Amino acid sequence: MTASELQPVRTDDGLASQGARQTSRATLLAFVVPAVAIFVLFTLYPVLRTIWNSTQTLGPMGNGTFVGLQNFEEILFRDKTFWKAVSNTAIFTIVGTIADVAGGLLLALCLYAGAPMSRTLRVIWFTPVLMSYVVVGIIWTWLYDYDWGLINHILRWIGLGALEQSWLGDPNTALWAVLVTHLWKWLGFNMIICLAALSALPKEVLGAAELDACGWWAKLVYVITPMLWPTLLNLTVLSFIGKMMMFDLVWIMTGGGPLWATETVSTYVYKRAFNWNTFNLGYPSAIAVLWSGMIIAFVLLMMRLFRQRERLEF
Amino acid sequence: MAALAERHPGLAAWFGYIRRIPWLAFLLLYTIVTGGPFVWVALMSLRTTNEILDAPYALPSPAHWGKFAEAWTASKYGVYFWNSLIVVGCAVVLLTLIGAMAAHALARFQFRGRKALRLAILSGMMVPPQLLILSLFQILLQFGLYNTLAGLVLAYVATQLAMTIYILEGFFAQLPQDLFDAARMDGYSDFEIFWKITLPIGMPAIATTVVLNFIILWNEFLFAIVLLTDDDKRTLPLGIMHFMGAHQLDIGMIATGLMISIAPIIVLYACFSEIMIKGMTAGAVR
Amino acid sequence: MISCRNIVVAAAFAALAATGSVAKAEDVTLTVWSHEADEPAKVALREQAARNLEAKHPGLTVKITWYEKDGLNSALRTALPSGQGPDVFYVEPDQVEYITNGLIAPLDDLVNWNNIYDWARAVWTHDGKTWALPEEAYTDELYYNKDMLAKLGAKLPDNAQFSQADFLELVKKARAADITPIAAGVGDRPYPGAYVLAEALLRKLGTDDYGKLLHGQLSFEDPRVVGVFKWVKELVDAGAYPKNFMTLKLGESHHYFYQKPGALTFPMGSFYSGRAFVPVDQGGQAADFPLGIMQFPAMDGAACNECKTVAVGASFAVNAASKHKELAAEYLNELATPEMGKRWIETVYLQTAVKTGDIQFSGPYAAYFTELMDRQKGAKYFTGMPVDVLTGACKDAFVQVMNKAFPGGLMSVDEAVKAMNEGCYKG
Amino acid sequence: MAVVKLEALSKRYGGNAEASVRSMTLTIADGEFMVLLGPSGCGKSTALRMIAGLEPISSGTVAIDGRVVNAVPAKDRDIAMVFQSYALYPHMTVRQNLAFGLKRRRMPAAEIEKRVASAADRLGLGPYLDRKPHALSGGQRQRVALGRAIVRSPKVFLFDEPLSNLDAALRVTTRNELIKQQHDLGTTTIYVTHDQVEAMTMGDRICIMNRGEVVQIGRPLDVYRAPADTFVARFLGSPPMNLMSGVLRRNGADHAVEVAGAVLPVTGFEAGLLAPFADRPITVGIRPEDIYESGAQPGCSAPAAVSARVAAVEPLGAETLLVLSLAGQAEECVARVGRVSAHSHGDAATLYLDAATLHLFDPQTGRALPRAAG
Repeated sequence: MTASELQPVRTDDGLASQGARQTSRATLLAFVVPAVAIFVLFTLYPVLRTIWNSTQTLGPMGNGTFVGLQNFEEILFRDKTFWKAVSNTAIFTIVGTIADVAGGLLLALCLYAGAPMSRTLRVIWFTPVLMSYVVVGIIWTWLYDYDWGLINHILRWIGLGALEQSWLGDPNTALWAVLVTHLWKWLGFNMIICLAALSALPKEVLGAAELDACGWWAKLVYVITPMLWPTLLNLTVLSFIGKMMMFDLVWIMTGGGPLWATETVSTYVYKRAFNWNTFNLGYPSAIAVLWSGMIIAFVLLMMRLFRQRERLEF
Repeated sequence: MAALAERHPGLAAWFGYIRRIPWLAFLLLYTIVTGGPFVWVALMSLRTTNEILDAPYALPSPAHWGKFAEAWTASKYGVYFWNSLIVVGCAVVLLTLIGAMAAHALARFQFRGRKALRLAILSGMMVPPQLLILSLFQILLQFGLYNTLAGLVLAYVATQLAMTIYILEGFFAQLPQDLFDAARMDGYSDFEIFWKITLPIGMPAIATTVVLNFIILWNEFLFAIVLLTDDDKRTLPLGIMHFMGAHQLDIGMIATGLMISIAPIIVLYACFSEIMIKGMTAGAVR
Repeated sequence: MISCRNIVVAAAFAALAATGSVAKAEDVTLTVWSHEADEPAKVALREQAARNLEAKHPGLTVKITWYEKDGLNSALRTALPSGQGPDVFYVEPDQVEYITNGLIAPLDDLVNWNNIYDWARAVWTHDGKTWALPEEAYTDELYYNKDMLAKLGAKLPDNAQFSQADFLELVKKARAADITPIAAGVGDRPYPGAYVLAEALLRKLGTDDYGKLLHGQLSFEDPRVVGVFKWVKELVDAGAYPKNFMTLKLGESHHYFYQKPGALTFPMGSFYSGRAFVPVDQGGQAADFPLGIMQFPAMDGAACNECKTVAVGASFAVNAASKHKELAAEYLNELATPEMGKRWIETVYLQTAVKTGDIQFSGPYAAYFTELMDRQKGAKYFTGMPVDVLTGACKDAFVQVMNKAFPGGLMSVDEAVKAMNEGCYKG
Repeated sequence: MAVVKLEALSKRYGGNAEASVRSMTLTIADGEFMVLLGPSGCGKSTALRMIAGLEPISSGTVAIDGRVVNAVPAKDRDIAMVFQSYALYPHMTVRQNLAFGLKRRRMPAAEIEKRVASAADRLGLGPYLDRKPHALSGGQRQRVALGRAIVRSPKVFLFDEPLSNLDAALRVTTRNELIKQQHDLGTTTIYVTHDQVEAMTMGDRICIMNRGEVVQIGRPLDVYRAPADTFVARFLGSPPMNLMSGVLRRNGADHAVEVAGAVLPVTGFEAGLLAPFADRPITVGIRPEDIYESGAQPGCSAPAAVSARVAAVEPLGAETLLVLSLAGQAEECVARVGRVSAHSHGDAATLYLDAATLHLFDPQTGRALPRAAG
């Protein structure tokens, strides 16, 4: 029989399974190394190299001259196109994000309210999400076409021919036209997420609101929206990130034109890197670094703000 | 009217319907707005450019089915299609394997630096593509992988790896440790456990990442346009864009190309709409 | 580490397999990248030159890869620095970046220059060296639809040149008859919007002052320049350009002019033929299309109403990193033989920088070429389109202002002149 | 057939100052059913997992059949384990689950088939062989888990609380089933549980653990009758043993304890052991069944009356529990009396402790003062 000096022994059930989670170094490496190699070689190294490049003026053979922060100075204080691109991207992001989330919520509510054939509608409404920007961009370029595009056709048909536009050719409408296309592609996504969140809501709450003789608007504002708040915030952040990085659709539909009316930071980076008659990757790298920094800062800020808000409300 | 409706329940239902008409109209309208363009493209894919320019919104009569054969061979959509399939297929397989292995290790093993490693790999999700692509271009040049399908595969694996690991690890971590202990008692090594336990049980999550990665990469444009130059190596989105840029805008042939590009997705979607919706929204629902 | 290395190595091998079909010692492959994939006549010519060269060198394969312009340029921009570029590639005179970055080889001692017109060689001469072989030459012309002109009740003067007032009147009449007066679009090119304006400036100023204007030695606030801008502004305000001017691409503007909806005039380089003279189902003009060529309008108080722009288009350069420079140069020589020049004119219906003997025309477009040659009679040439001549900020200003915003109706004369001076004027 | 021998077995987790299992020494005889009993977190599961090879051993040795297996991986120890959650592979049918461990051992297919069939037969799993685990009830899953261990014919069975996920009724039948199977197979078995009823009914011997240490090892009734310390005394038995504080008085050659106003003669202890506690506090233990409502009841050999207040009466049908407040005692006492009790809530009552069944514990260390042999 063992001696028992009754000393307290801290035991922790959470740790009980730790031992089984150990494995030999070789096994561990075998599991992790491919992912780490990919990460280091094709994510970490490129990012660091882009940051390094941003302080360089690069020649066509990759031979660089160190210029310090000169590129950044040029971007921030002298590059008008950059600021135009920033303002376009900002408009696109802010308006787009609000419309995206609100629209997705409204569509979800439409289905949630018991639409006939709601499963079929849900599947159809989601289809654009699965399509590439190339497909979506080309189709909408055609829909916006001045001569034979559907939108002008409809305007003429209903007698509003005076409103016909070269939608993508007019600097006043081009950005909005691209934005509408982007919304069209992504609304289904937001709808599905909102719908999932709605279905997860306890039925009693909505029932209680019914008993309180709540109008649908009041119900939306005071009951549904607050309860979906975490989901909506999540979508906001996602939508925000996506739009800050907007490239494909703009490039396909307008190439940033007319007159920089739809130039986004991303298309500008691409143009400076691969479309200008220079081989200097340093300058576009600096833009990319600057912009990525802003995106990450914004996202962290938003997550922080929202998290506080969330804590207050729940 | 309300009083009347109260007395006649049948009428109440009627009024209910009438009140719902604007709403039903909206449902119909939005359905046309989302589905209509695809129908339109499908119709155009069977018509020639001149027919389309004469009457953009007419039915195909006669239907030029031969356009698909022509697009496949003469317009090289067949080449683009196979390129897309090879690149996306390889990338998805690699992503699934490498991602699942890493996710398994992160979820199952306790080791020093695990948290740091996890944070590092997952931070890959935050990296904007612009930050990556400029020097990825240079790096692939150095490795002799620029303008090769292999290079594009690697770029795709790099961009999607973080999210793949994120989704898989979340799922794997929920699997009870006892299962793995039992397999060890049954005499299986760590690799066999990964292959025979983690992968089969993790199938739902793996299917999700496969769908998500397939759709995202099938549609990918930015990396392809930067990393490929040869006509013979173009993926489908690039191939179609190439036609958009040509002098003479062959709308009919582009429409056929669009159909070739979206057909696999539409067919899969028709069969597996639930899985695909789940896959596409995997990262967002928490 | 093992599996990591394996993946990288395997990927690298796959890459090698994909790219490097390593040539055997006796088999040489000369790679050529060319624009104008969809102009069959040019394709045939360049392929012919390739076959001719192959016939002279057994074991040699000349592989031409055909591109569309944007694709070619982005491919070159990435391939050249990586050493994966072709031996020979298509360039245009505005692409001086290849010279300044040392990516193309000087050709003075490699190419037989006896077959090339001196003025055309001069276009490619920088710092005393010649950098590319010019193949295509063209003049800026104002194409028009004869039937529509007749329908508007207007008659082309004998010298084929309207006065500036008559042309304005014509534009207004056409617009009133619901005919687009000038089919042009800037959806994918940096020059078509500026044809009318640039040609008018050239006529008003004459070659010397026009050159000074482009080189920043003459202010855009010069009253003559402002006068021309004002006239063009009147055209714009009269609805001279299509509503979808901003998005209309080059190919679409061709279609717009001779197929649907049709337009009265179409300002274009004489490379017009490359896209127009193909079968209708490939986007060409109908066989019976009433095509005519007129001179750009005469300006009041002009220095040189017989002036017009001649320019070099398609040219070929040799990659500075090529391992087969001699062979590459030989291919250029094959392109520039007098026989090739003759075939060029006979099949492309376009001028060339290659010296050719007398040519007897026949075939469906003989009348067209005769009319084109008529329009050259007595002409005084300025060499180079503005996009070829301009560089840097001035080029950007030209593309955005003179090519797009001003003809697009988005800028007043004052704004346009000011913006151009900001970009270009050095005095 | 195997003897499992643990020698000074210890487990210490990195970062934790205290060991989870400390210097555990235990020998399990061939064919023996050994129960490791203790509250959650006492280290019994950790010990089991070390025997299984799922947990690295910090120090000490595990030997099976005389061979030290510290460095032998789990799969080569020839041990089978049944988990609390059963850990059935959800993507395999019952048949595949049973065969999974055999396949790894490159057993001929016919032999696998035979063994699976025999195990299924033994456990009545025949009709479910082609079902997947999610289509089985809890009891069936439990049996599959058991079957998975049986087919392997291992040297040792390890059970990690295998019944805790079953409902109460099923637990009793499964318990009997398990005992029967183990008896038939005669395989050395180590069984971890925190349920003292399981321990009492199933084990050939019980090893009681507390805070990482072995407190007592012995046959169930021996441990019940002679708990080694207050921990064991409280842990084994339901309701647990009543512990009261008293004072030991010396009365010539004899001793007595004063507790709750009563003086109880102390018999059956060696005088030498009691001597150091004379006139000092001592912990007195008495099991609920050794408290009687009447001194004249059969079984009560040395009744000693105490006054108490009845705090609660809990009639359970077969017996009645009385919760008593005794004078000077911080904790309430529980008495197990007959089917019907004369007392009701709030009564002042006199009850009788059987002084012959008293347990005495050192109040400082909690260790029991052993009764004299015989």
